[in-house]
Amino acid sequence: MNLPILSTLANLVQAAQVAVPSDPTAEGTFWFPVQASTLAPKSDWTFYYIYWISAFFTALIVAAMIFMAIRYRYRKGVWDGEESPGHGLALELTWSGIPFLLTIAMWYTGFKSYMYGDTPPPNGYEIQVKARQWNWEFIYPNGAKSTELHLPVEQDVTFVMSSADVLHSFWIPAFRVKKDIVPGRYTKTWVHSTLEGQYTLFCTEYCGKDHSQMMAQVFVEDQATFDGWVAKQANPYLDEDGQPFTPVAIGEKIYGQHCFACHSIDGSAVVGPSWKGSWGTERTFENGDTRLFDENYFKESLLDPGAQVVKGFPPAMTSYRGVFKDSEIDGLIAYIKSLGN
Amino acid sequence: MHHSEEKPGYDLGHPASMKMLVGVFGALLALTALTVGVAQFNFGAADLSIAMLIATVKATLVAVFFMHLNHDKGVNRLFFIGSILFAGLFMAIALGDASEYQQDLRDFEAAQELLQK
Amino acid sequence: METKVTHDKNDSIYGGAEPNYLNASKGILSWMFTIDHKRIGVMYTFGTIGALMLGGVFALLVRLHLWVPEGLLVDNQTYNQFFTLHGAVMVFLFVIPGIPGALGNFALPLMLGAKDVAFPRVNLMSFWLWAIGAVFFVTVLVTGGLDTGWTFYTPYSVKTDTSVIWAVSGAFFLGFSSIFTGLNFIVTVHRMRPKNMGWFNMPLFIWGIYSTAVIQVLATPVLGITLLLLAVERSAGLGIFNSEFGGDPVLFQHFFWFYSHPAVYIMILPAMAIISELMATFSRKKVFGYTLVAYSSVAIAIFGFLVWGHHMFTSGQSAWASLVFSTLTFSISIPSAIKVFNWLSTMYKGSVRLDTPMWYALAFLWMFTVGGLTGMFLGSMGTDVHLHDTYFIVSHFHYVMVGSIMFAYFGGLHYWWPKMFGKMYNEVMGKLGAALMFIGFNVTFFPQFIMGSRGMPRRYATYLPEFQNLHQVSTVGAFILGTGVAVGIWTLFSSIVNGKKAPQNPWGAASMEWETATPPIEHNFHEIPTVKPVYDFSTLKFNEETGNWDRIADTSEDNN
Amino acid sequence: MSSSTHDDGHDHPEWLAHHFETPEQQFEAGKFGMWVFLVTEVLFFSGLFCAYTYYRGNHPDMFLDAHFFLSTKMGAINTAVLILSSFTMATAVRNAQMENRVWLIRNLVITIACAIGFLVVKAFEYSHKFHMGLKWGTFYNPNEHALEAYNEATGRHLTDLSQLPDLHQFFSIYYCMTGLHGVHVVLGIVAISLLLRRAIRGDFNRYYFTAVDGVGLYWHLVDLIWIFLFPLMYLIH
Ligand code: HEA
Ligand code: HEA
Ligand code: HEC
Ligand code: CUA
Ligand SMILES: [Cu+2]
Repeated sequence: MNLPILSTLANLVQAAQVAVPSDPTAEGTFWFPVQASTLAPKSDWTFYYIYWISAFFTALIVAAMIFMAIRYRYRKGVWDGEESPGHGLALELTWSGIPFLLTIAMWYTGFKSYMYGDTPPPNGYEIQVKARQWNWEFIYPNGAKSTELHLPVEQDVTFVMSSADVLHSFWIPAFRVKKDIVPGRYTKTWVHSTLEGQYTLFCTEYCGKDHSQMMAQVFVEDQATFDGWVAKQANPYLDEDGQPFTPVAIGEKIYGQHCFACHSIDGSAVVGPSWKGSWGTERTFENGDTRLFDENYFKESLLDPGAQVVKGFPPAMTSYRGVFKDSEIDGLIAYIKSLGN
Repeated sequence: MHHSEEKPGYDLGHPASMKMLVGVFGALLALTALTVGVAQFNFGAADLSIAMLIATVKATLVAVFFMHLNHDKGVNRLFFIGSILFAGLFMAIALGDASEYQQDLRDFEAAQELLQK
Repeated sequence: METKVTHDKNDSIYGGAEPNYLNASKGILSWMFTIDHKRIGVMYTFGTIGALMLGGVFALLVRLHLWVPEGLLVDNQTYNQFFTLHGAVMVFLFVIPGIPGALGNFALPLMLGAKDVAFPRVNLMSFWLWAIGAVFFVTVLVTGGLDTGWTFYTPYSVKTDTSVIWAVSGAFFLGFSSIFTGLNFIVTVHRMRPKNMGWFNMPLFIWGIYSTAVIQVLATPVLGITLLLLAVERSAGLGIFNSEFGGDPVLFQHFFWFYSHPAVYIMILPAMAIISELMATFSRKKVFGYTLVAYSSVAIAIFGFLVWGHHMFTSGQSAWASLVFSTLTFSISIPSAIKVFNWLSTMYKGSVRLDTPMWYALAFLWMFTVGGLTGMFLGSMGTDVHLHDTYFIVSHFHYVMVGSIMFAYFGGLHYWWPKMFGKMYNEVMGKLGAALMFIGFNVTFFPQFIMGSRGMPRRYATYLPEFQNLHQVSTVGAFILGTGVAVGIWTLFSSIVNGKKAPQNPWGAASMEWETATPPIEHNFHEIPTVKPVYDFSTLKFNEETGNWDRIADTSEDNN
Repeated sequence: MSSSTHDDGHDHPEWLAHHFETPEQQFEAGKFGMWVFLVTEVLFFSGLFCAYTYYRGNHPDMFLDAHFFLSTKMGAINTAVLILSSFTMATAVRNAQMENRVWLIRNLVITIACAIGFLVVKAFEYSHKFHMGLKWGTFYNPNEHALEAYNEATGRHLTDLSQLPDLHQFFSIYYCMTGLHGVHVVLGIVAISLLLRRAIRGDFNRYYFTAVDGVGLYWHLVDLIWIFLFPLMYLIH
C-alpha cells in the first residue's frame, strides 16, 4: 500500500478538478450533485445562504484572532496589556443580535423548503417503495414491480414507503429528498423531477451488514419512454415477441431477482441450501424432524421460513408472504423441479 | 455521643411536630380510600383526571410535609421542582409528537389487516 | 495499608519538606482506594487518554478501510463494528467523562479553595463505575462486537446478534458514573465555595463544569432507563421500541436524543470552560463580558434540552415537532456566539502569550466556529433533509468533538499538567503536537463536508468510486492527526520522567489552584488563600530567575 | 480511609468529614446531594411514565381489559402499607433529630417491616399472574385460569383470551414499572437496615442525622412513585 504525501497532493488536485466540473448541470458543483428536482434549488438556496454567512463569520473570527495574537503579543518585560473595558453591553447586544436576525432567515427558508418537500401534492403518481435488508422494490400503480426506480420527468410522484424489517432511509441526492422508512407504518415523500438522466438512490439509515450496498439506480425518462417501460414491467413474463414465458422461465427470472443471493443452483451452500437436486428429497430440520420437499413444503418455506429451519443453516430467510402471485409460485416450483432431483 | 454543649442553641434539624405527621398520615390514608372509592363509579373521560388529581394531592402532601419541603432550602426545592418540570417537558414533547403521527400507525395497521385477507 | 514517606525537599511556598499528593502515600492500593479528588483526577486522566487511544485505533481502522471504494481491510460486518466501537468508545469513555472527570476533578476543588469535593467516596465510586463500564466495552470486543452504531436505534439493535446487552450495560454504568460526577460538582459548587466567593467571583471554568453537571443530572437518567428498556426488550421481547411487538422505533429516538443531544453539551461546556481559562490567562485579561459568558453556559445547558428532535427531521417525526425543534435549535447559536465573540475580545489590548495551551485555545476558536456554524445547516430543516446521515454530519460533529473538545482537552492538559505532576514539558514538542493535530485534523475532516453534501452517506463500508479521492485525502489526514495526538501524549508523559521542575505558577494564572504548592499537598491548602477578584492579574509579576509568576505585595486587597 | 492526617487545629468531631468546615456545611451538603439524587430518580422513572402514557393513549381498551387481572384490594393494601412506612420514616427522622434513640430504632424497624410486607404482597400478585401465564412480552401466554379470572372479574363470557387485543403490552409495562419500583424498595430495605445498625450503635445526634434524613427522603420518593403507580395500574376505567 502506498501512503506517500505526494500521491495525496495529487489526489487533492484531482478531487478539486472533479469537484469543479466544466459543465455544472451534468456533473454538479463543488458542493452538490446536479439539481434534478423542483426541491433542489429551494434546498440549495438555504444552504448557500448559510454557507456565505458562515464563510463571512469564519473569516472574520480567524482574521481577528490572528491580528490580535500578533498586535497584542506579549513583550518581554512588559507584563500588562493596555487598559480596555471589561465588558460592553452595546457590543455584546450587537454580536448576539445580528446572528439572531440572521438565524431567523435560516430557520424560515429551511422551514419553507422542508414543508414543500414534506407535503405531497394531492394527485401525484403513486409508487410504493418496499425496503428490506438490503434491497429495494418499487411497485407501480399498474402492478408492475422493479428493483430499479423509473420516473417520468416533470411529474409529481409520491412514494409510499414501508419496511419489512428495520429502519431504512430513502435518499436521492440529485433530488435532495430523504425520508426514513419505519417498520410499522407508511412514510411518504414525493418529488417532481426536472432533469432526465440516471441517478443513484441510497439507503441512508444504518440497517445492518450490507447497508452500504443498499442502493438502486434511478432513471428519469420522458413520459412516453416511461409509459412503455412500466407497461412492459407490469407483465414481466413476456418475451420480445409478446409470447408468455414458460413456468420454468418465470421461476428462473424470479430466482435471478430475489433468491440468487442465498440459494445456489450448482449444489454449493451459500446462505441457504442449494436448490440443485433438492426437489422431492427428504429434508432434515434443526429440531430433527424430516419432511419431503414437495409443493406444500415449498409454499410453507416461502411464507413462513422460520417454521422449519433446515439443519445446518441459520434462520436467515424472511417471509415472502404477499410478494408473489400464484403463477409466480408455480413458476418457482417448476424451476426448482427443473434443477433435477 | 457528642453533646457539643460548647455550641448551645446550634441546631440543624427542625423536628416536625408529631401532630402534623399524624395528620398527614391520616389524610393520605383518607385520600387512598377516596381514590379507590371514586374508581367504583364511572365518570367517563374525567376518570383519569380525577385519579391523577388525587394522586398529585397525595404526592404533594408527602413532598411538602414528610420530605420537609415546607421549610427546606430554596435550592433543594428548586431542583426537585425543576426535575418534575424537565420530566414533564420530556413527556410532553415526546408524547405530543407521538399523538401527531399516531394516525399513520393506525392507517398502516388497517392496511395490513386488509392485506392479510 | 498506606505508608507515609517523608520526602526530601519540596519547594512549596510553605517551604516545608511536606510530601505532595502524589507521594503522600505509596502502593497501588493507596491509589485504588484514594478519596483524594486530585488522584481521582489523575486516574481519570490516564483512563480517558487510554480510551482516546483505543477509539483512535478504531478511527484509523475505519479510515484505512475506506482507502478504496470496495473496502481495504475487512468485510462489511466488521467495518460496521469498527465505526460503532469507535463512536461508542469515544463518546462514552472519552469525551463525556474526559474533561469533567480528569481536569474538573483535579482543578475544581482547588479553584474553590476547598479540601475536596463534597462527596469524596462517591467520587471514587464514579471513577470505578467508569472503569467497570470500560471493562464492559472491552468485553464487547471479545464477545461478538457491536454493530448498531453508537445510537443503538431500534429495531436493528433488538435484532442484531452482536453483544448489545454487554454494551448497553457498559453504557448504563458509565451513565451512573457521569451522574455521580455531576451530582458531586453541583453540591461542591453550592456548598463548598468559600464564604467570600460569590457566584460571580468564580472562575468561568467552574461555571462551565457546573452547567455541565446540571445536564448530567437531568439528562443521563433518561439514557439509563432507555438502555435498560432496550436490554429488557432484547431479552424478553417487550414491545416498547420494537415494531414487531407493537412498539414504536420513533419513540426510541425521542428517548435516545432526549439524553444524547444534551450530552453534546455535556461534552462541549467543559471544553468551553477550559477555553475561558486559557483565553484569560494567556491574554492576561479578565474574560470580556464575564457575566454574560457565565450566563451563556447556563443558557446553553437549558436550551440544550429543547432541541433533541433536530436529529429526527427525516425520521417520521411529525412536521409539528420538527418545526418546534428547528426553531429552538437556533436559540443555541446565540449564547454560543456570545462566547466566541467574548473570547475573541478578551485578547483585545491584552498581553497575549502563545504558549502551547494557547495554541490549542486558538485552534479551538477556529474549529468551533466551523463546527458550530455547520450545525446551522443542520438545524435548518430544509437543508438537513439532504445532509442528514451523510459525511457532512460526520464532519460537523468531528469539528465540534475533535476540533473543539479534543483540542480543548489537550489545551487543558498542557495547562494543568505542570500543576498535576510538577514537571514542565518540552515546549517545542508541545507546539509540534498542536500543529500536527491542527493540520491533520483539517485535512481529515474538511473533505468530508464536501463528499457529504455531494452524496456520500455515512456508515458505509463501501462507496461509489467517485468519492475515492476525497476519502484518500481524509485517510492521510487521519494519520497526520494520529501522529499529532501521539506526539502530544508523548510530550506530556515523557515530561514526568525528564521534564524540568515546574514553578508554582508557570502561566501567571490568577485562580486559586495556582496558589498551592506544585504539585499540591494532600489536603490542598494549609490555609485557604484569600479570595481575590476573579481574573485579577495585576498582582502577578514574572520572575525571570525562577520562571514563576510571583504574587507581589497585594495592596488592592483592602479595597475589594 | 485516612482521616488522621489533619491536625490543622480544627476541633473535628469524628462524624465530621475532614473536608467540611462545619457540621452545618456537612449537613447541607448531604441533604442537597440527596435532593439532586432524587432529581435523577424522577427523570429515570419519567421514561417509564412516558412509555406508559404512550401505550395507554394508544390502546385504552387494552389497558382497561388488562387491569381486570389486577386486584384493587391488594394494590390498596400495599398503598396503605407504604404510606404507613413513609409515616414511620418521617417519625424516625424526627426521633433522630431529637436524639430519641429508642423510638428511632422502633420506627426504623416498623419501616423495614412495612417494606417487606409490601414485597410479600407484590410477590403474591406476581406469582398469581405467572400462574395464569400473564407474563411480559413474548412470554405472555395466558391459560384457562386467566380466562376464568377475566370472565369472573368482568361478568363476560369469553371463550378465548386471544379475542382481547395484545394484552402483552400492558403486562410488559406493568412488570417494568412495578419491577423497577420493587428494586427500589429492596434497595430501601438495605439502606434502612444499615441505618438501623448505626442507630443501635448510637451514631446519630442532633448535629449528625444526615444519613437518616437522606434515606428518609429516598424512601418518601419510593412512596411517592407508588402513589402514582397505584391508580395508573389498578384503577383504570
Ligand atoms: C460536542 C458536540 C456537539 C456540539 C457542540 C454540537 C453543536 C451543534 N449541533 Fe451538532 N451534532 C453532534 C455533536 C455536537 N453538535 C453529533 C455527535 C451529531 C451527530 C449524532 C449522530 O447522528 O451520530 C450532531 C448532529 C447534529 C444535528 C443532526 C444532523 C442530522 O443527523 O441530520 C443537528 C441538527 O440541527 C446539529 C446541530 C447543532 C447545532 C445547531 C449546534 C450548536 O450548538 C452550535 C452553536 C455554535 C455556533 C453557531 C458557532 C458560534 C457562533 C458564531 C461564530 C457566531 C455567528 C453565528 C451565526 C451567524 C449563527 N447537530
Ligand atoms: C469524541 C469523539 C470522537 C473522536 C475524538 C473521534 C475521532 C476521530 N474519528 Fe470519529 N466518530 C465519532 C466520535 C469521535 N471520533 C462518532 C460518535 C462517530 C459516529 C459513529 C456512528 O456512526 O455510530 C464517529 C464516526 C467516524 C467516522 C465515520 C464512519 C462512518 O460513518 O462510516 C469516521 C470516518 O472518517 C471517523 C474518523 C475519526 C478520526 C480519523 C478521528 C481522529 O480524530 C482520531 C485521532 C486519534 C488517534 C488516531 C489516536 C492516536 C493514538 C495513537 C496513534 C496511539 C497509538 C495507539 C496505541 C499505542 C495503542 N469517525
Ligand atoms: C436472506 C437469504 C435468503 C433469501 C433472499 C432467500 N432464502 Fe430461501 N432460505 C434461506 C435460508 C438461510 C434457508 C435455510 C433455513 C430455513 O429453512 O429457513 C432457506 C430455505 C429455503 C427453502 C427450504 C429449502 C430446503 O432446502 O429445504 C426454500 C424452498 C427456499 N428457501 C426458497 C426461497 C425462495 C423461493 C426465495 C426467493 C424468492 C428465497 N428462498 C430467498 C435464505 C434465503
Ligand atoms: Cu437499508 Cu441502510
Ligand atoms: Cu443535537
